Amino acid sequence: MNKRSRLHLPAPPARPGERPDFSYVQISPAGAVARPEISVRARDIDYLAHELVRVLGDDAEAVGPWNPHLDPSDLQMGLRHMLLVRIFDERMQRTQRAGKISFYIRSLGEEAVSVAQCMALLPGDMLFPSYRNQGLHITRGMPIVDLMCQLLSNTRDMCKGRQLPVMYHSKANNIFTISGNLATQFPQAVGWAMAAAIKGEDHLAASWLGDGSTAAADFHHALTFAAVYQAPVILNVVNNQWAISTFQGYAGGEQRSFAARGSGYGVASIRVDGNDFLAVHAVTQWAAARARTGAGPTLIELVTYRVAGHSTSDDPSRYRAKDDHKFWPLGDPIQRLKAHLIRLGEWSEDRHETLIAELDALVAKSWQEAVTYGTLNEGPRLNADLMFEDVFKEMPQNLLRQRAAMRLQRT
Amino acid sequence: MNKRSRLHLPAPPARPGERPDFSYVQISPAGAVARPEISVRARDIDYLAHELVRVLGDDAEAVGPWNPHLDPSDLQMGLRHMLLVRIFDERMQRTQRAGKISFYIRSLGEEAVSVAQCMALLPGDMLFPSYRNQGLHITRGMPIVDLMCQLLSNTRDMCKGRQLPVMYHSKANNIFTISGNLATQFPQAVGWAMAAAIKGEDHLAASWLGDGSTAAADFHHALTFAAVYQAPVILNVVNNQWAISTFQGYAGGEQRSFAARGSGYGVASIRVDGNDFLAVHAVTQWAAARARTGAGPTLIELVTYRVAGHSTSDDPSRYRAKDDHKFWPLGDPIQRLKAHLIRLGEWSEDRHETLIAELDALVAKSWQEAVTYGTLNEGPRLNADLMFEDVFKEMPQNLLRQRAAMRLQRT
Amino acid sequence: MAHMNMIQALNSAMDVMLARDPAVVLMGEDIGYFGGVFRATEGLQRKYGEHRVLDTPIAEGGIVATAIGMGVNGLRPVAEIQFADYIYPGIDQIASELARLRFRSAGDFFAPVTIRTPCGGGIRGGQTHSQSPESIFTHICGIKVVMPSNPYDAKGLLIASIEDDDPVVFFEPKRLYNGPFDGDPNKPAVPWTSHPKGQVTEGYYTVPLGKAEIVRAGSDVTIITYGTMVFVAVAAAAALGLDAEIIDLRTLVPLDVDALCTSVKKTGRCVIAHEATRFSGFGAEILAVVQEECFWDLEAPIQRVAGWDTPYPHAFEWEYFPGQARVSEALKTVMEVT
Amino acid sequence: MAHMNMIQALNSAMDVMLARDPAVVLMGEDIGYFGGVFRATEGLQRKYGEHRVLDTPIAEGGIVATAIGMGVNGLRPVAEIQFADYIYPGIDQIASELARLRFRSAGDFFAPVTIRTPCGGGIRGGQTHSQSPESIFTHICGIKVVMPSNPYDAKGLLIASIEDDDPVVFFEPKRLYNGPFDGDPNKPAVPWTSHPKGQVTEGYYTVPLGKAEIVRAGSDVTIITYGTMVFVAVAAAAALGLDAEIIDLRTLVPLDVDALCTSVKKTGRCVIAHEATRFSGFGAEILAVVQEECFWDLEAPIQRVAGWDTPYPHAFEWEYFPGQARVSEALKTVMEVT
Ligand SMILES: Cc1ncc(C[n+]2csc(CCOP(=O)(O)OP(=O)(O)O)c2C)c(N)n1
Ligand SMILES: Cc1ncc(C[n+]2csc(CCOP(=O)(O)OP(=O)(O)O)c2C)c(N)n1
Ligand SMILES: [Mg+2]
Ligand SMILES: [Mg+2]
Repeated sequence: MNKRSRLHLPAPPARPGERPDFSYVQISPAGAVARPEISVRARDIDYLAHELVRVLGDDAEAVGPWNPHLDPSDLQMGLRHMLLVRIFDERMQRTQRAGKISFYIRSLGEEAVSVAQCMALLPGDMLFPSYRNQGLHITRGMPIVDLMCQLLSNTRDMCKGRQLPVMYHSKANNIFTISGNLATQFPQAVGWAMAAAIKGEDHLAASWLGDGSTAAADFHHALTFAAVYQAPVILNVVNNQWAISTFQGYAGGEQRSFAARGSGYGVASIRVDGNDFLAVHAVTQWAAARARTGAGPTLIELVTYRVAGHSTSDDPSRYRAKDDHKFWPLGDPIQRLKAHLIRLGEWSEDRHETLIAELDALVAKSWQEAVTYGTLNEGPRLNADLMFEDVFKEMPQNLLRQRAAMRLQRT
Repeated sequence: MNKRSRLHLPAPPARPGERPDFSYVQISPAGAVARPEISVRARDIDYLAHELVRVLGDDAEAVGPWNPHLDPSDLQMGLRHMLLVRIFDERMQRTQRAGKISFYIRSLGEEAVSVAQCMALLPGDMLFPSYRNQGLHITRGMPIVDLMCQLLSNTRDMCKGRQLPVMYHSKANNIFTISGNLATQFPQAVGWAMAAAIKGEDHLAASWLGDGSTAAADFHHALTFAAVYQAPVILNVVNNQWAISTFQGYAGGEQRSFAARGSGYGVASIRVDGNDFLAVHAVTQWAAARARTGAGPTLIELVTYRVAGHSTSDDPSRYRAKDDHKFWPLGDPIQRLKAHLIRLGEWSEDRHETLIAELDALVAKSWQEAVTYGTLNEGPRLNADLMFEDVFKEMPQNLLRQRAAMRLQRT
Repeated sequence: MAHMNMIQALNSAMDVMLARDPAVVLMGEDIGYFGGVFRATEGLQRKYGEHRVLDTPIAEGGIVATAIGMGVNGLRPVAEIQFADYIYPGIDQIASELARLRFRSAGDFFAPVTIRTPCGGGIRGGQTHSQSPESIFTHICGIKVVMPSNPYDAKGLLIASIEDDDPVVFFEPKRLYNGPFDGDPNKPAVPWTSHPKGQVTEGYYTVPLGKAEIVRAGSDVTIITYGTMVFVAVAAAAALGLDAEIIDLRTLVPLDVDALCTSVKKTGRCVIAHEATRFSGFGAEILAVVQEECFWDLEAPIQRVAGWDTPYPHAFEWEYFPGQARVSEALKTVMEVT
Repeated sequence: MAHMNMIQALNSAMDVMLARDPAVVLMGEDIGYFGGVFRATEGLQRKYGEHRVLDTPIAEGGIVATAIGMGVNGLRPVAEIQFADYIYPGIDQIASELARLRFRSAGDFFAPVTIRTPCGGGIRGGQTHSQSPESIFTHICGIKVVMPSNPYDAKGLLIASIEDDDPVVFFEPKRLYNGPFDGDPNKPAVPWTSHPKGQVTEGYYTVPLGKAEIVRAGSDVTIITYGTMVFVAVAAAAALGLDAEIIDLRTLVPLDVDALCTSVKKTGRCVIAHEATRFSGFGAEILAVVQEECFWDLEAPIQRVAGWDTPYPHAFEWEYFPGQARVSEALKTVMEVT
């Protein structure tokens, strides 16, 4: 081993103490990217995988062919959902720090992804989220208190105490159960969509995973099966630039966009400004229309930034520059939508403050209610017997016996 | 399920009784595809993943920028290797039918892939083959009798009776052990190449898998790791249009070329006429030069046709048109190289016949020798004790005991 | 009733279920137009359409994952893994997802997927076409594990598996596809036509999951086995003239503990036989359970007969296979003690 | 000698080996610049360079596969799987390739890969950060399986694993990273500084693979265990005032059968304890071996104490964990018989 290594090792935009260099992010001007017909063949739109669909310019004006021309009321709704996600996240982060929940994951800076995408879909569409898509639950109207009960593993926990915090689900809202194992949901969504197609139903499936998770085998399986069967599915890569401590170059993002992966499989693929509520909504609507008209699957790469640490177990100051998000060239999704609404004359600083206060109060009140159903260490607790249920539909003999043994042990 | 299914299901070029329609194969004229510098960036050569590099035209002339300008002696050597592969294959197929070996896999119609690629590489380059790359062993000079001993699981079997026929390896020739599990060798080759880079050595790794195998997770892992670390590796997809009974559309080939997959990951990718010895040699040389100069990995899609059944266990007449290969638009690699050599004045029908007779004799003689070392059912046999060796480097207690028990059982 | 070999019985099970339940779909490599490399799905695509009997890409992980998605969306997928040796690329989706959906979602989501896969050796398949990895799946809670030993059970168990709302991994001992096999490769092959379990009801019926079968009642010793080894055990006991009680587990999870213990309590002696490698094979769990439940009734240590702890070698298949000689040896050992 | 917790001991093992052998490379998710989510590789990239301590993509299958290729090309890779729960995507490359290379190539190729992975619960990780899948790997012939219970052994066993030319899956009970743990979460945490096994030689040494350790000699009963359960067993036996012989397996494959049998032949009673789910857990194999070898010496049925056959639930971690109460129960049961 006397010779010099030639192995290429991707380098991140900045390490602690360095000034972040985000010049690697290819940015198209707002309004600059053409919008093809929804019936277009995947192979004819490679450019969409390399350019960056943007609607909101620096002047907060909505421009270009991808402008979804949403009603101001929808924009206000979107703003509200994003703000609620952010306020909820902040509060839960503090709650974890105070030792009242065991774990939390914020989506700070990425709120537009879940909220705008969810708003562009129909309630019957099935969502297969990752752990950073709390915006989907909030947009689909899940009460905050229900989410908190999951975080507390308390007596009203929808998971009956079985899952780590943030691993929500909602059958009523068509949101699938979240897995701790990365990427597994991606090909499951494709299978769900295949079933919809087999049954001749109009619903589509949508799934989300992170830039780091694209390296997982399931990403490949999802794309292969989606392409082969032209499944009505929207596969979203949330490129927030970081896995845990490794930046997107370690998932291959240095060489090519993640959207380009999809093109390679013959899946229509779009790279979009993930912090631009309007652009995210527009591309999702386009993809949904494709899926519903039988034009096949779409991969969307949402370019955004993980402003938060990976989770409450993480300390990003160990591996990246502090305040690096301030250098992020695509801004903040909430600020951008707010500025746009103000420019439209449909919003104001005052209304914004009022809304924040309202949502703060909602979150605070929800927490007060949630803890009455029990907390991690105090108050009412779920019965531990529940641990033996739902392993199988009917409890087999070994579990019956073990449950009995556990009951004895507790008495 | 009263509505109509909308699931897309790929359809093959022909089912039994139909006339094959190969119009889906995109073919560029010989000499038409530009040859970029080896230092080119992957992202700048997407065209190479969609066009088809060809050197030998219908008139058997070598044309265009990819012409490798090989010496006639090299061409003759290539022809000899390809013929030997074909004759060996035919003989072994008959041997299996006669019940003398348990299984066989031919590479009929695909001989140029292994032979031309192997000739374009250096002996120190490490090869990670699939089961249809017997041409690599033959080109690297492995005696036919050694291959036959493996097929017979006899006393000179390099695998000591442990592997199914055709699962050869050769440490001396730098050819890795073949696995029955598809695609596993692809990311292993990348790891080997990463190690070469870490050690600062010049060798590269090359690996092969089929169109069907591209769906396996390991294909994705190979591309991801190759792209991230810019490993000196050549990843070859032998697109012979069929897996077992499913055609390449079931691996996603309907939507996009397999080479396009590589482009999506930012790996330089070339689609080449796999039945054109010169073109195959040229693109392999190009990829090898890239790897050796630190320009990174290359994916090569070799477009060819599986003229043979999948294996001796297969009956292709159940799922595809008989004699479909006669309609295959890219001809036969041996005929094409032969015609080229004749056109160059470096070969003749007579020399061809003589060579065939010589190789026939070589194969026949090798078989006569091989069976003296034992056959599946008669003659000398390996000691069954060998089954317990090489599970671990040193035999642990449980295996020592089990070996003793087996010895007792036999006595 | 009709004569069926095990392939025909499995085919009939899928045929019956495709006809009865529009939610049933089949999927797997080469299972569609071609009818499967072992022909288990022959004719079913023609009969039920390309949309009910799907060819798939060669990606076992993708097959299981999409089957899960389809199951969650109301279908009842029956996925074939071409050889059990190739189930490993799908094991994450099986262990981390399929087996866990119901639990982690508190019953809100589940996927009634059946995974069929041929296992076992004796067909000169070498180390990658002969494995019996069932023990691994028995350790993953949340999955049922089945392995039939004859056409009648195969059909009834497969129908029961497809109808079951829990995921099932269904192992098919491929050496038994064409006939019962007593472990002696030199004897002429016996077809299922000559065996009572080769008589199969043509329509719908089930063999319940979780119930072992007493293949032969007896009082000298209990042999607990499943799959290919059932016939080897029968032959070995007969050759020794033992009045053995032979139990075919049929379902490994949930395990029919009562059947095993009732028998061992009666006979006081026990031999366990399977084809999979011995170390941490399913025999270990069976032995553990029997020891725990029947310790005071045991008159001799329980013996295990299994494949050696090596890969299945192409050239030494019959030295590897736990044939009659090894079962006899174990039987003699437990009987010697008085 | 220095005080080290288990993370520091593992770090020291890798440090020593990186320095001694230029062929040693580390690889895994977040192990490079960041030093690993449990900080086991902290400082090593800075010390040995980015080319010896590699961050990788999040693809466990790709990590194992490329480690194999590197191993075949003369390196000695130590790959980290971030949590044992995430080893499944890599299991095909482990079972079908890593474990088989030497065998199928008749010794011509092999890959001396060590796979380190944190396992076990007790850290509120929920069902996907708490699993103990070791039993699965013990069934795959061709891999060695190791699980240390303290810093001293962890370092010596890891060095031995890295030096071993066979592949090793090295499980690290993460609940023991910071201190011994007797199963009572309500007691104040104990650091390794106060434990003799927290005294670790700074330089090179090995603890041989395949050798169990008698943690406590005794004559009443043998407790066979490994990993987190070692300390639970010690505490439970002490609380009952039993003169128990407690064996820490340390290596599961190859299993130190002699050590187990010598002890059980002496004590005549045996309890087996592990954290993994009981059904087809490694306890089954241990029980089977002890029963086979020591049947005539047993004065009571062997008892198993293990995790329940359910996923590890977030809210019921301590009801799930096989703590002192369950070990005591088993001890009482085997001791009751006279
Ligand atoms: C199969 C698997 N491997 C590793 C992990 C550990 N892990 C959890 S999150 C994470 C990083 C994921 O990054 P990315 O996909 O970019 O998502 P993000 O957190 O940025 O939203 C890792 C490595 C896991 N959960 N599952
Ligand atoms: C993981 C795995 N799944 C399934 C198989 C069974 N199988 C063997 S070859 C084959 C088809 C492979 O087709 P392709 O990759 O196109 O290679 P070709 O035979 O055409 O050279 C299949 C499905 C296998 N060997 N390994
Ligand atoms: Mg990310
Ligand atoms: Mg093919």
